Amino acid sequence: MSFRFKESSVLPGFGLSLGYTLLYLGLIVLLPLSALVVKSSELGFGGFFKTILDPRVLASFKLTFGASLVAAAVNVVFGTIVAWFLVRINFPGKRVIDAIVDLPFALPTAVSGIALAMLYSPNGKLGIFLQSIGIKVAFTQLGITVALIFIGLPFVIRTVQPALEEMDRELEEAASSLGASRTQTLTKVILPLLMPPIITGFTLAFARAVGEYGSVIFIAGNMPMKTEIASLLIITKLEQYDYAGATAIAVAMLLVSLALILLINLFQSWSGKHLIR
Amino acid sequence: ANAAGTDEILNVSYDPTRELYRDYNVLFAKYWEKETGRKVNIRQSHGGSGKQARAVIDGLKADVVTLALAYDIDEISAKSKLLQPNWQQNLPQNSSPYTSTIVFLVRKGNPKAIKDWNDLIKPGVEVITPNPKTSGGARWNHLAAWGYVLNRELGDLKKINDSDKAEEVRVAEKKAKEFIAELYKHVPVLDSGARGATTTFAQRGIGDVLLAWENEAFLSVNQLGADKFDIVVPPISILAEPPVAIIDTVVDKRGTRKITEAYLKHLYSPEAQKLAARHFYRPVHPENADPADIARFSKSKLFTIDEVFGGWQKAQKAHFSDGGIFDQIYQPGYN
Amino acid sequence: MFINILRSTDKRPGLNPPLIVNMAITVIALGFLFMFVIMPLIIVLKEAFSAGLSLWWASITEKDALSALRLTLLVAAIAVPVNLVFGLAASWALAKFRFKGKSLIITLIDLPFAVSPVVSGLIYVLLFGLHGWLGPWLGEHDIQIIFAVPGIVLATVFVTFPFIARELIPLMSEQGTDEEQAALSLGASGWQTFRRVTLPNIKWGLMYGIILCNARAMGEFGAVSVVSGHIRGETNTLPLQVEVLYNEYNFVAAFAVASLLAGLALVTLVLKSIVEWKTKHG
Amino acid sequence: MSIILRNISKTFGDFHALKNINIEFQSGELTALLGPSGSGKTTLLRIVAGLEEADRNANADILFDSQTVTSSPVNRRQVGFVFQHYALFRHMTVFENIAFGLRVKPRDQRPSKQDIKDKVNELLRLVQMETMAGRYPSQLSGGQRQRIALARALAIEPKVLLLDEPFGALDAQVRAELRRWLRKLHDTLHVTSIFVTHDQEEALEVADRIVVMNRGAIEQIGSPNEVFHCPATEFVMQFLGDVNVFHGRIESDSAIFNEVVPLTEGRENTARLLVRPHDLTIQSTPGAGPALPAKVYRVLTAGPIVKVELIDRHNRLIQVHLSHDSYNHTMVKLHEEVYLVPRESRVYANNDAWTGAYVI
Amino acid sequence: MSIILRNISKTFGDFHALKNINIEFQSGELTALLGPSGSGKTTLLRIVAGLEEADRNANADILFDSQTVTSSPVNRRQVGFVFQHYALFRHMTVFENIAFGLRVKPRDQRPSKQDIKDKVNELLRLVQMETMAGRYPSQLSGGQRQRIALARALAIEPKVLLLDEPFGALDAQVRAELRRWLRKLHDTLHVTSIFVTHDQEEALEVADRIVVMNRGAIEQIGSPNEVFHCPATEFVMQFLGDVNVFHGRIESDSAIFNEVVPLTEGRENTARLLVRPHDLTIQSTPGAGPALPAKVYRVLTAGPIVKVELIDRHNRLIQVHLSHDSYNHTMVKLHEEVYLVPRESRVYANNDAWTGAYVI
Ligand SMILES: Nc1ncnc2c1ncn2[C@@H]1O[C@H](COP(=O)(O)OP(=O)(O)OP(=O)(O)O)[C@@H](O)[C@H]1O
Ligand SMILES: Nc1ncnc2c1ncn2[C@@H]1O[C@H](COP(=O)(O)OP(=O)(O)OP(=O)(O)O)[C@@H](O)[C@H]1O
Ligand SMILES: [Mg+2]
Ligand SMILES: [Mg+2]
Repeated sequence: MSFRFKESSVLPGFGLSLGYTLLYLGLIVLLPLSALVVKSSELGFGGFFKTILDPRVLASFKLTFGASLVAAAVNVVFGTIVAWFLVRINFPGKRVIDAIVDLPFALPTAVSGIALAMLYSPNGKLGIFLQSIGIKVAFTQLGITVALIFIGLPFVIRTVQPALEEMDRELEEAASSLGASRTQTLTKVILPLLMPPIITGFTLAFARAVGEYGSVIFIAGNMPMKTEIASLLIITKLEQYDYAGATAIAVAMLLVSLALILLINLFQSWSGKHLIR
Repeated sequence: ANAAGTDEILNVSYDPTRELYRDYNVLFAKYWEKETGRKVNIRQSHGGSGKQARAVIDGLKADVVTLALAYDIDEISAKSKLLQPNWQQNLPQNSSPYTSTIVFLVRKGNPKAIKDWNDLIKPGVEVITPNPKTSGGARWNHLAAWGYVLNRELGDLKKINDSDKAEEVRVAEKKAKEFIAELYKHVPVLDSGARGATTTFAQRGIGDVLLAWENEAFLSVNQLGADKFDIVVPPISILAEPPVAIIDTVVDKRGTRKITEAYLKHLYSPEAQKLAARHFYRPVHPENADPADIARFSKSKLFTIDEVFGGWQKAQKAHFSDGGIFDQIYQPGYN
Repeated sequence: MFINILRSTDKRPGLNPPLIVNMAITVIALGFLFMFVIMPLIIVLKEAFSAGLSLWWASITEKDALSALRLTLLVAAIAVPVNLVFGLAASWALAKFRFKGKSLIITLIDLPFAVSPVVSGLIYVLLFGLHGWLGPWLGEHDIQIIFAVPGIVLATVFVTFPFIARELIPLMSEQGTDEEQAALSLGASGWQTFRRVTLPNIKWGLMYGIILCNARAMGEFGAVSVVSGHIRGETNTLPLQVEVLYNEYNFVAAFAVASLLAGLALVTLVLKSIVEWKTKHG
Repeated sequence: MSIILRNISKTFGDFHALKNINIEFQSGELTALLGPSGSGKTTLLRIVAGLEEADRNANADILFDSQTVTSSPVNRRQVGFVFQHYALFRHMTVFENIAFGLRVKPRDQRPSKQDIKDKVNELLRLVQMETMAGRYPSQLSGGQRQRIALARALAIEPKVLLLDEPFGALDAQVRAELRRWLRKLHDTLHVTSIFVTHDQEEALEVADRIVVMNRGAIEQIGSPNEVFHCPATEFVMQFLGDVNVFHGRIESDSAIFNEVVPLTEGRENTARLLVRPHDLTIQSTPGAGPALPAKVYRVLTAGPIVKVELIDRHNRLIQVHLSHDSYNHTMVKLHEEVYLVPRESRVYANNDAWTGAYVI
Repeated sequence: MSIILRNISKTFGDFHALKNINIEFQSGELTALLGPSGSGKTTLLRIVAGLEEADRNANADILFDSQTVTSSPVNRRQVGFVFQHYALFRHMTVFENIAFGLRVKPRDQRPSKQDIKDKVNELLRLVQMETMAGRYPSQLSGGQRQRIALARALAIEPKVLLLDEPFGALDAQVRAELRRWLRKLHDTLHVTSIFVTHDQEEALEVADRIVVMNRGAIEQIGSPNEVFHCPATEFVMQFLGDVNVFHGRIESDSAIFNEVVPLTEGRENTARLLVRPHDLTIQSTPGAGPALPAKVYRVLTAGPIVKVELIDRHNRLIQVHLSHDSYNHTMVKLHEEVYLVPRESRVYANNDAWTGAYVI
């Protein structure tokens, strides 16, 4: 078969929409980001790697990506449950709860950070309780994860929710009539069909968490090697007027994120190929 | 300057000066109108000192900057040539019309009996100070502690610049580094900014002592409850000099040199000095301030950056730049 | 109505989990939201009103707060439509067609999220700043981009860039192209097909996308902070105003302004109700 | 397994989709649900399967082997269901779709991997789709999807088989084959099957019993012969096969059909004469009994029977079906004037069958 | 509008769904596409509509009224398309679905609101769904959805009407009515219509011409009479209507059918005797010509014709269709031994029609 860039389709507007997408993407995202890369290249190859391979930077990468993955995973599990609750269960006042879900985006990150720190610090409402069962949240890596869960929370819910709303219930009926238990219907039919939005939600929550700064620093404790996130190191460099160093860390983060997200997206498009009718 | 008889200038300042400059701007506007018959509209910008300096470097068109550290203004000069390197000589008192110092904020009644710097590293004492790499205030804290040790070890800070006493100074500095390292071991949380540290200390109830600017300590006690905290002034501390400067290229381009010069100069006037004292800054001419305000500042020995560190540039490089003292004590394996 | 509490919204038998499972789901969902959303909200509101209603009112009607509100609304009013147009175009191209390199484009769309907000601001400084690529030229022509409204808008557009597109892409690809083909065969133009067939089918996703984009546009702090210049009454958005107040030890006012932003969540409620009502009544 | 429905009703909003249905399906019987589009066949089938809940009603009940199942969920009822719109799992291949029911069986009843494979392949062979095991539903034609839906339901060897238009998208060949197979499956496994069809020929040929539905109610239940030869109502007569309908009126004691009666007149004192196309003979002379003069309008000779369309004096279209044999005998010519003699016919007056005299 | 397809092929991956199709549809003609499931009917129709792109090929071309339309998009081709799976707009009511095509017309051609309303209501009446204008597709039964899909395509009064199994889910009554209406529409508006059906009876009855497809290729194009009475290939013969197939072998110059030949043997030297069920007569004595002894196994008298199933000596099932009349004449009894005499039959040997002698 010969190489074809695009499979044929009768729908119009491919050129226009893709062209616009690429143009806008180029102007708003790629051009500015290239400035970042160019700036970091001031360091030279050696300087770049010296900066990003510094033990503290590496520790902060480990923490940032690790906590982001955990937070995104937690959001996948609970976000899906919340979406299910919002779509499938009758509950008085559900609309208000539905509206509150967007709060983590509406609040300025610093306010969220302060509010979370208030809540989870040893003398905070939940902190006291958690402390009593031996869990220390504020100023630990757990605290960072909590903040990252908070800021990524709407993603999974808001991607799964419309998909669940539009889901064809006849498929569930079919599974059930074939003898599948509810659990089997859930795991073998519903979840696979919800996978694309779930993966999207995960990707977005993860990406957002990687970059997050404002809400984390209030609850992180910011101890070097322990609870210092990568974004904080960028700020640190900036405070020293070290733009090149700051952009070097930013570029390294970006490349890792890019690779991870690309991997996820490739997996998704590979596994979802046949879903497009 | 525009035709309608209104001058317009932008004052880029740091965070806790809002109240001070709000009042001062009114004061100056009256003064200016009386002098020249022209109205003035002073636009204010507040933010972290370093961040504000960066904004000016990157093109924020400030007529004057009134920042927390001379280092930040030095950087503006160095990085973007918007003003002369010797800007600090343009105005009296190192271009600092008011000063402050670093004090201890402790819980009411001072339960851990913290009186001096040495008490900070007593077992069981937790100290709250922000990260000096992201917070200007924290750098003052750090340098104050350093100066305290040198003073204790050397007895006389003058020895630092005496080349004969180099060995003695080296030993003292080693002690200082040990002290600083020990001090940071007592820090459970490194907030990114002064305000965050205050919150951690006051609201979260973490730590026994907060290192803070004097004016901010007063502010927090005022805002967060005089019944909860006490201010302890250590016998020796650092003299913090928040400097002010004109951004030459901007004012020349906009034709606001005259008014900005007047704006900064008037900070040294008796009425402005009085105002500074009211807002918890130590005026450089205390004689002009309200004695009741002056009485709030307890006397203690204050050393300057120049005396101990040979200026901000050197201090910054030795302590806070990558691989500096602060980084060293947090290197894995350092103890 | 109350008989239905905790029952499944769809009444078909057999498929729905028993009441006890619904109960568990409800408890988990509410517990999760309680810990991560409701409690922080309560904290914000408690602090905001801790000094009484009148002080709250005074805080949000203060001159600088009002101008910050105005700027915030302006920025959102530009950033959201701009990203909306992009989101629709991108999701059409990426969800309804199959071509090579699609995953890469989607990844690039995701990218702005992974960029630390400070860096998101920084890149515009690197472009338009005094020492940036375009800085000298802009300076000569006296065009101010950063430390002025255009810079704030740009930074906001950047950080809210992926929302609408990413909300729509999975939903649109899920729905296939059958109905679009039907519309085309009935003589509808591409635009008519899109507006009358595709859009109504994705309305919920679109709405969530807009809401999220709007919330973030109004709530964005880090990136905007870098390019704003923090000039009082001019280039401070609401989140910056919150920071300013907070750093001035004006805790109550800070939270009062924050509560205003939190109140934006109510917009969701209103918008959703409107869409629902419209669906029902024509 | 025998199935009994008692007093089953179903309303959607204020639309009555089913009205008090009472019916019994014998164990091992193959029943056809026949009725016009929208008459409630799918709804009824879904209620039997437990996919839809009947209106709550003290007397309503569904019994499987005399056990009430009203509250037992679908996946416990052991019914195989073929959906009218297939409801294939989009994310699974053809193979996985068919294997699904086997793979979700409780571990102790689950066949081995190899057994599942063999079973699925056997079913694929049955529906003539051996080569397509790896395809996804989106890559199949309409009829192929339907066959997979059928195979999927059969895989679990259910006690009760409910099929909603299982052959609707298939051509006569495959259809006949599957029909035969269904019949055989039936006769060997003795499952109870109910299948919906809109094709009365199929119902007449395959089913043991036929349930004719109309507007949510049952019109007649009976063997194919019963419903075809002794339709209980006018509706059943009209629905099962082509019918010529002549509208007439009752006058004194006779039903009169020799003039045109406007259809709008309401049912009072009106009568309908119903004659099946194959029950009319074409003669060149009127003969002794009642005969209808008509003119040949169109003749269709393609197909196993010859279809003759005629027009009577009142411009009414009349259909006559002849075997090729008789057609060759009678030598009908286009536009010729002929006489139609009904061999068998039914007259309905008002709402009942009419047993009195009638005049054509 | 006349439609010409030249050298049209279509592959999905490495599956050849259409193989070099050449065909011409006359203006105003009603053509039926007939073929087994998966033979490429939908694909062909979609290519005509412009919903699918044929494989790129220098010689491939599609002409509408001699104008090539290969590159003109669907919405310019003025075709009405009824989708096999309906593709109704989920978020629109029945009314809005039907009105859609009118509402998206360019402003200067768009009918007034009232006209649209009248038109939609007229179509709703046609498909007998007047009362359901406000419903959403999800609230309709299968057949109702299909009718809406039909009405929607008709609303725009297209020049070309492409119908993919437009009556598949409808009962004989509605079907016959819509069929008649389609015929009439045709004869008055002279649109060019192509409709896919799996029901050969429908094709034979309605179409002007029939295109028989198999495995992506065209087997025969011709009038209903041609394809039924003179099938070009064995496939066409088998596909159009029921057929009894006897497998035999060629020996010297005769085709021999009096023993059972295993089907697996390959096509060499084998022969098939094809007899339509209505072309067999049942006699109690063998008579002069070739006759097949068989035993009556099952008799189905329900329906317009009597279907008799018999078993021959080799245990092969044979179908015979009789009119009720002839059935009553011959008096077939269950399990009786009778003789079957083919009135007409065809023999195929290897891959061609066989004109030589044969022995039953
Ligand atoms: N996307 C696809 N990928 C692979 N094969 C396909 C695809 N679409 C269709 N086919 C195959 O092409 C062949 C022709 O399909 P088409 O839908 O035209 O059949 P059809 O004649 O309409 O059958 P039916 O009567 O069952 O609807 C089928 O064998 C089908 O499996
Ligand atoms: N969700 C619903 N809301 C309102 N009416 C409905 C709903 N579902 C079905 N109906 C109506 O109930 C009636 C019976 O529907 P059902 O699907 O049982 O018909 P059917 O006999 O299967 O018809 P077909 O042969 O066309 O599939 C129809 O008139 C349909 O419009
Ligand atoms: Mg149905
Ligand atoms: Mg098809």
